[in-house]
Amino acid sequence: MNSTHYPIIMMLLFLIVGVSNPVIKKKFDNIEKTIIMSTFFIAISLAFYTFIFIKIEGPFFYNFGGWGRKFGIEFAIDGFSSLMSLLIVLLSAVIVWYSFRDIGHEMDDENFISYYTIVFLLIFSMLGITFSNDLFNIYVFMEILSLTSCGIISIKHKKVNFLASFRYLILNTLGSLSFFFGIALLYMVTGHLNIIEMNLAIQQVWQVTPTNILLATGFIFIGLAIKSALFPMHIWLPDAHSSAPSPSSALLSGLVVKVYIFTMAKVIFNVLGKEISQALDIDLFLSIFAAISMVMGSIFAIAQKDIKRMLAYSSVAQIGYMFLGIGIATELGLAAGFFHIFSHALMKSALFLSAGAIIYKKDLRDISKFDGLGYELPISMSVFTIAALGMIGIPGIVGFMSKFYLAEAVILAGKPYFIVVILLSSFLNAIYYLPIIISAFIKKDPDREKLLEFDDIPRSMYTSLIILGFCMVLFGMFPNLLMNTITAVVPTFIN
Amino acid sequence: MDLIKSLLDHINYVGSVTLFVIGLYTVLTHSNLLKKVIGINIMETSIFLFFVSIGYISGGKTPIIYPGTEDVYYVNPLPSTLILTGIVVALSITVYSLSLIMRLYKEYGTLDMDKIMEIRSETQDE
Amino acid sequence: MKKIIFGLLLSGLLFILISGILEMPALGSLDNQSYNEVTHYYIENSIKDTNAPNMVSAIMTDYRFFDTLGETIVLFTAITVVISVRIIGVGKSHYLKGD
Amino acid sequence: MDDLIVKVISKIIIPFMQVFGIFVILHGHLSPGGGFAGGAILGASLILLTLAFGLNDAKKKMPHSMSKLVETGSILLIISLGLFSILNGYNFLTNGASGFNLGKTGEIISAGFIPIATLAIGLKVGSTLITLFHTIIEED
Repeated sequence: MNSTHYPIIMMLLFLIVGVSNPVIKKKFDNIEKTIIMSTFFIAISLAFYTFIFIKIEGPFFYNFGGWGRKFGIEFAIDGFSSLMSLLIVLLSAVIVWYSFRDIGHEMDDENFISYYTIVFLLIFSMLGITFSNDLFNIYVFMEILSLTSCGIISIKHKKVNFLASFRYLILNTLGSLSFFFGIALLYMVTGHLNIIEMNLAIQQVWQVTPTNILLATGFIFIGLAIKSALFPMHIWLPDAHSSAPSPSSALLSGLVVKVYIFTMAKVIFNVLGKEISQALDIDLFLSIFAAISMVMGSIFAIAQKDIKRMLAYSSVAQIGYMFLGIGIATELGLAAGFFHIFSHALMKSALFLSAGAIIYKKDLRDISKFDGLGYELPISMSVFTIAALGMIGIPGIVGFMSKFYLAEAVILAGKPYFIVVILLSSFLNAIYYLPIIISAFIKKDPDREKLLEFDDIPRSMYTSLIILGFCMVLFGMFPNLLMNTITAVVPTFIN
Repeated sequence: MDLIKSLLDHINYVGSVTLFVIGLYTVLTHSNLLKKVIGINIMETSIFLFFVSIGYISGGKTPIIYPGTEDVYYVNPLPSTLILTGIVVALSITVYSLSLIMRLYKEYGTLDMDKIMEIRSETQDE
Repeated sequence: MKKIIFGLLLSGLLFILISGILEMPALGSLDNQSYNEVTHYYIENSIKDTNAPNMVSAIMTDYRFFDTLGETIVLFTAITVVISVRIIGVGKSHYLKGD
Repeated sequence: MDDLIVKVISKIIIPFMQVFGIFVILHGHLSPGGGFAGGAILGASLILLTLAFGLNDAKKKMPHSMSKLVETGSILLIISLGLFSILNGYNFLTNGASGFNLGKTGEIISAGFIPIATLAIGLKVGSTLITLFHTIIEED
């Protein structure tokens, strides 16, 4: 077997295990856990092998059925998509390892098997969107992704979950339909669905039917903006991310939104090309909306009392950073945006998982009651603190580096006024994160004795929290581990 | 006169775009959950109509090759194929949203989104 | 009030869309940009490549089979999700009371 | 609903509907139709059965465990077609080149894996439709 098949085998692995799970297993037991974790182990090794293989041999294209890119479907497996797939597989492995104990607290026992089936299909579709080089194929995967991401919310049988899931589904479908209509308009004038062929065709028809390209771009962008919760279209996000079970929130906030942002970058730079997107002023619009998003998301977050709602609004703000990176559209700006995809995935999943640990142990969602919690749950609260400090931008943690790169990119691109927005957003972040840390570690609680005791949470939960905390500090101290790969990939997007 | 001729030349596209906007209007303005789903379905159908119209060639035959037929035009088979996929996706979305609506009706006792939001905000204040 | 605002906004959208649509190639003409070499390839070579006279079938289950696989997975997902919402644990949501 | 005319008529036409569905599925690569159309016809016949004889009788004919098997099995069948191509040294889901018999144009057993794939899709769509219908009308 040729090693170019490995990404496909990795995807199929998730598909086969996910699909055959409900048939072969009736009960959720240790065998099931072993199956799930060994699937992840094989997938991680395949993803890692692909990543190394591409570093040595260079990117390649994979044609399904061997028909070539004009007639069949093609996967583009390049440096960034392999890095992204590695992130998806690794992070979801950590989250799933965490979820083994946590889901018992969140949902009915009979739904456990369905939960992991849905999670596996979710990972499958994210990998598909990441690799795919064909717009219609991306649409099909997007539909799987929207069904599964609503499914992991509504699997918890509470009133709020059904409502959040329904609103998410309706808006998600509006987004998909808008994206689909954009594809239809593009197909009408180009006659291709493959991204590379479409780019060549657009450069020819761009002068003939500019209105069509403009309309199509508008539809595709509104669709993707709804799905990735850019500011005015973010209304589904707080409900969906806060009501979901904690592992689902981590998956949704850490990975699903990022996949749509990556698709947005693909559309801007690979389908349209840099010149046409600048002629249509896309970068300007994106950076303006991103700036509004960064400020407004933080302002909304300050007003929240529920910890998971606060984290969800904070996601809205952080999504603005990534779009700002894409909107600047220089090499460094794009690299900073991509770097923030990774750092935010680490930080936000750590935040949601530690919030989940607090809810698991103390059944506590109200921020004002966190006094002295750091002495009772030291591991979860320290991971929470590391991630929160990273969000604020304290040096040494991964979040600082992405803000630093972004600020550098903004200055080099000659748009220094965005620095003000970045600083303002960091300041607002500090306003809502610092009180939690202070009350958890410094404030005295009369009911509690100040004895430092070890977290009384299951082992799978704190090991995954420790792994995430370690990664945040590691990439904060040595950002070049990631940044070197990203800067090597970015020129293929821009040119 | 030119405008009318041009409209007639693009009649399918105009129709599908109009349907798209009608569907969007239904989704945005009606607070009844079922009507929202109906609006989504109208939008989906409009896109299917649009896609199939792209592939249409006047005088073209169905893209099935029978032996002995030569020198005929076939319509573009690719959009029809894509729409087959799209129909199934639309079905899945509709079924899932209907099942969610059934649960929502059981939990809240109403199908009206505004009333549901009222009930929710009352329970949140407590 | 809401209806009027949305109605005005969406009729603006409709106007823009129709005026954009009218610039595009007419319905059913042979010089459509989408009737390009890809379509000609499918029409001329699908018999040779796959031996299936029905071109739609040939594209659906051969040239673009991966889409079809993806969409059977959509169906599977729909079933799993609907069952998880509708059937499992419906009668006994005892510990999930409240909001 | 307990109506004699509906029951008798559906008893007569359901076999014809199912035969027609299978015909459409098997001739998917030769004539109009294919996996989706045929599967929808099969599913419609079972929905008619449910409407005429009630949910309990229909569930005996098509129990949930069986439809689950069909749904999983058809996806696994499609994947195994693709893995066969990979084992023969070609890309995933390669048809003629990787050793599937293309046969003669116009025969039922021709065109490589297209009839198998159509059959899998048809069964999948039919069983999905009936499962979804049963799930939706179930009383809770």
